[in-house]
Amino acid sequence: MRPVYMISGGITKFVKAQPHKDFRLMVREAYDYALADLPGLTPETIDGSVCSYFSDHFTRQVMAGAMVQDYLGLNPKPSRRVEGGGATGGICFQSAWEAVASGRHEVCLAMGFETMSRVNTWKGNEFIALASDTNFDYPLGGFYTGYYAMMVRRHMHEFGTTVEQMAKVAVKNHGNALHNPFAQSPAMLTVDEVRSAPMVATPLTVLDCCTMSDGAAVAILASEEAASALGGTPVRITGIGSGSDAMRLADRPHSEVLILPHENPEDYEGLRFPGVHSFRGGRMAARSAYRMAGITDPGTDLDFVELHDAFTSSEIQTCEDLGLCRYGEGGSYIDSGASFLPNLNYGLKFSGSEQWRPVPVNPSGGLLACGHPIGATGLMQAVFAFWQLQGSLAKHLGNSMLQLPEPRRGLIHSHAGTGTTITVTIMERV
Amino acid sequence: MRPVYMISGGITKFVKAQPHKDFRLMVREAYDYALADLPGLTPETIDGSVCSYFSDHFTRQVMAGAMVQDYLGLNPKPSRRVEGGGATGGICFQSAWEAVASGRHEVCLAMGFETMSRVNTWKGNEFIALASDTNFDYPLGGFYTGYYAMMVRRHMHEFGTTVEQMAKVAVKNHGNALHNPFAQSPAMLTVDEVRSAPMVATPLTVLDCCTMSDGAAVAILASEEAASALGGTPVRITGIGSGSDAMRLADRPHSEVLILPHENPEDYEGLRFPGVHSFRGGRMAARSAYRMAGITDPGTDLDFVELHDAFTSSEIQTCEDLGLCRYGEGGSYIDSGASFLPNLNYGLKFSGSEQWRPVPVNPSGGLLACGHPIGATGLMQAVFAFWQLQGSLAKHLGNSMLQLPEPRRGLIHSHAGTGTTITVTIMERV
Amino acid sequence: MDPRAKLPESEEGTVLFNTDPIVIKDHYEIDYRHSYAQDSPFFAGLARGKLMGSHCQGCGRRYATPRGHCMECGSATTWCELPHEGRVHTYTTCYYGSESFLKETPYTLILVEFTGVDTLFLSRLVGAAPEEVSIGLKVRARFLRNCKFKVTDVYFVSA
Amino acid sequence: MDPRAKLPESEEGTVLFNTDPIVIKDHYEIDYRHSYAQDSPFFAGLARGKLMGSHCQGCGRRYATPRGHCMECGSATTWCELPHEGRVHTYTTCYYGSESFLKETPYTLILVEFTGVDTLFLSRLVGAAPEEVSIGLKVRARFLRNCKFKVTDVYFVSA
Ligand SMILES: [Zn+2]
Ligand SMILES: [Zn+2]
Repeated sequence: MRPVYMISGGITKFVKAQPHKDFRLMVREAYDYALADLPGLTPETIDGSVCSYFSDHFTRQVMAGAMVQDYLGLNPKPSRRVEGGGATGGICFQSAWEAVASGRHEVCLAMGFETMSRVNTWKGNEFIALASDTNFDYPLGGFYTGYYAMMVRRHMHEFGTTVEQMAKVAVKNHGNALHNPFAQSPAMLTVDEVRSAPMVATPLTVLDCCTMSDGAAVAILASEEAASALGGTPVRITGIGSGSDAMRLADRPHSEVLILPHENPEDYEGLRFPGVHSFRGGRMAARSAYRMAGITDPGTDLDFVELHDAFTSSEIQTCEDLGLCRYGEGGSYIDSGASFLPNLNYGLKFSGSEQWRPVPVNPSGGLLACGHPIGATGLMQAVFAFWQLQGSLAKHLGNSMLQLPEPRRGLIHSHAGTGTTITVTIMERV
Repeated sequence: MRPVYMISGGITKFVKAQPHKDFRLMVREAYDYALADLPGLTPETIDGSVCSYFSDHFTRQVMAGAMVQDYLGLNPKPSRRVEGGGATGGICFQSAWEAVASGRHEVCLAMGFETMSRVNTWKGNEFIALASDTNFDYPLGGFYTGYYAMMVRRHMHEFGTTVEQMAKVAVKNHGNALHNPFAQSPAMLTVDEVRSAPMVATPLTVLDCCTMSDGAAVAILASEEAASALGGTPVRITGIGSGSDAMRLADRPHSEVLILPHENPEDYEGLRFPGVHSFRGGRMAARSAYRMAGITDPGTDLDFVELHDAFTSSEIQTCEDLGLCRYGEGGSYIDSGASFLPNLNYGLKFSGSEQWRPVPVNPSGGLLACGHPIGATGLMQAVFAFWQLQGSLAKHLGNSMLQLPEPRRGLIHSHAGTGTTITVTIMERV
Repeated sequence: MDPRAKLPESEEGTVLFNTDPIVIKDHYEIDYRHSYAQDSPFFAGLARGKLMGSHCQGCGRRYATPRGHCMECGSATTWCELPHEGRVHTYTTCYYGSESFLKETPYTLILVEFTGVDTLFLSRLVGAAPEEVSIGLKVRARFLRNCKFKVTDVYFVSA
Repeated sequence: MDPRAKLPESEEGTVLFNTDPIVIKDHYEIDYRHSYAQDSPFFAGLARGKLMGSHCQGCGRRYATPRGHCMECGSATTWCELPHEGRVHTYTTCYYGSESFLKETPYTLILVEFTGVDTLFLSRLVGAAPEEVSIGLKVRARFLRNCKFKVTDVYFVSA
């Protein structure tokens, strides 16, 4: 396979509502950021683009991607839109990878956005719920938080996961975001505050859930030849994987666990998979990406993870899917502190277990604290991973609190509605 | 670049309304057709899919692609949706090409559908018009036929194109479809009938326009290794290209013509391009695809073309964009009969000009006569081109009237709203 | 041609929420003629007080929600009647929901397991306080008499 | 828990268009708080009887419809006022349209050229029969007095 690199990236600050800018201008700002960050990069060097946004409903505009393309002055170059629910940004990044890896483009722009403030929050939830089966699921209440709540309730039943463990994910991610000026809702929280926040769908409180946002992000990918010609500090994309599952939770199989290289089928005797407790598509995506990147033990081989924490519960479930810990251990994993940044004080006591190597999860603050402008989110993760691997976080964030010392390899993970589509991408310092 | 082949395809009959089947079942039927046509091909051999449909509005379902994926039993394999307006099917085919060419998949399923009958025709037109600028264009009448009508009016002004020449396109394509049992509206028409049909937007009558449809199509692409392992009669994809233009007609430049290898800039002195008379994105797409396929003179190097004739006028404009004739010659080109099937009688007299080599355009009947279930259309073209190049049309259509003798190389062309996104793909007999 | 032509003035104005930037109230609506297509017998079943599932003719799997083809082996399915009694596989009580459903909050969602059926059934549980619900709770289907041809024509109560 | 709990019956039913398959009438609607964002001054201009275009500060191109950044050189643009007189670049009369606009048919659309402006302006032509319109026809802008903050607040008549 032809090697592919990320060579630049840009994001806007994610905010609750940005009425002064339409989606075209928001992408323009992220794009200008990326161009400014790599002086050799000009619009002429870009061969084409892939555009990512979730829904025609939020944009009130079909083919919004064509309008971004013309606003950036990229006509008559190739462009297309990709969509995969909440995983749209991850799909976009991987499509741009394919465009370069296939030899079609030397330099490809991945660009994404969402403007979710153009309707009220509950209408926005309705739009999102239209991405569940409109005959059999949506009419029951039309509410994704409810679906995730049922999933984690079963996770609690199978594995003993607690709401306090979930709350710690919120404490961690909002705490990390205190040092990320692009984040929408940085905060120093306590487990009590998370649990005493308004209940949305038992057991998930409003602080267990990410918020809707306006925002944009871009990532620029290039072939090895183009990357060396354009200079800067490229980061190599060494693994991509993607997986899917039935649209409806109710239809998913209760079968055998897909095994990662460092696991044994005996670890999971009696466990029915994925049921409604786990994300089979996430496991599948991880397995493919690890194979391509040559990762045999993710807990050892990865230095950080930016994963799709639309809910605190999904971070716990996803750490298991990715093999950072075994299925059923996600609660103890967060208790151990292994996924926290070692240099920050979260006001929490960790269990002291040293079963797992420390691998910071969502050092950026994740979706919980950065916000979740759907089409931009997966690309925002790519930009943070890129800066993290470049060692350039201090330059972009104005502080180095989230910068890991010498990170070698990171993982980004993008996820759609209850796991219907999930992408995993591995990025490595060159 | 790693060679990529199309190894099988399937379509449903395109019809005005198919209320007995939802989009999942329609795709299933096309998929079963493709599986049955290549015995070595089983679901296990498929590595992933790309799904193509135009609009969440028509489906009344967001993430409909995830529901097709699970209905086909393809979980937990990778899947994603691509969208590019009317060019969605062409984008899907090229995305599947990228998935294979990049080395990510050995066998990739491209699947597309649209169910347009779930709203009335004028609401359907409104959904389509939401793919024009909703601030500056849609409020004027929300009507794509009007936009195309303005384009051809300018084409007539610049080049002397006549409404009778446009009508001949309808006569040709509906006549070809008489021999295509998958087509929605085969008919023996006359120029007078086309002109005396109800006026939609001057100068376009209802017979100058394609209709809305329910339908599905799939194309299966594979690497060389997989193609030879699976047997059958693969067809090689030798060129892909894509282009874009400003969303709004009003915003397009009036500049210089993009030149194809067999043309000279002097051919077009004084012509401002694309203005609103031509599709710059189509010219860009053709130029890239020709370069990849090594085509230097499309009129000589191509044996047939399946192009996006959503309107009779766009076929004339597109023959120019593709370089089958020069800009301004599209009307004389149809008059010459070069784009008609030589073995059929259309009840027309041709001009007798032998300026152009005969290259049948839309032997399938095109969108005008096959129908236009948006997400399926570009894949339907691929299936017809595949069968044409295999020499298997008699088997699939039950007659050999549309089968060319020994076609060596064909072109398929997919197109979105007034040319915002256009794809061109070259397919060759092995 | 009339160079003095004027469009009539109308007093249907536009609601503005802001002037800098200009934010307008913009309404859109759609009427679908939505077909349940191959799943229609399920909805017809609700009107007769029956829960209709799918039975795979290839591998024998039973689906608690209709599915014309089996997800596992790809075979066509036939219709089968489901039991009216099952157990709660998981649950939640929603205090918020989509705009259309806000007026119905709080409501409790359950995934129902049926003996001998391989997948679950999503429905609402009625008549139980949030803290009374638990995994394993036995539940029984009830049907609306005035059928609306929606999946909500059936709901569950504790058995 | 109440095993005899019953949802109240309601007489709001569902319109069926067919029973085999079951085809229901299904309504959906949305209220947007739509922002014109950086293009707001154009709509404010309409209320003052002005046509506001964009002028590129990099390459000097003028756009007849606002655009915050130049499509050719990428520079930011400033606002400029457009002339009220122009010529028809192309036209059509629509006898059908989207559902929302069917009641307005037939209507004539024109793309207007302005001297010294590099792009066109889409609008409606009023007061001309379909056969009276031609390319090159001189036209003049008119504005609604009761502004609706829509692009249709301006229209054209023959000059
Ligand atoms: Zn089966
Ligand atoms: Zn400029």
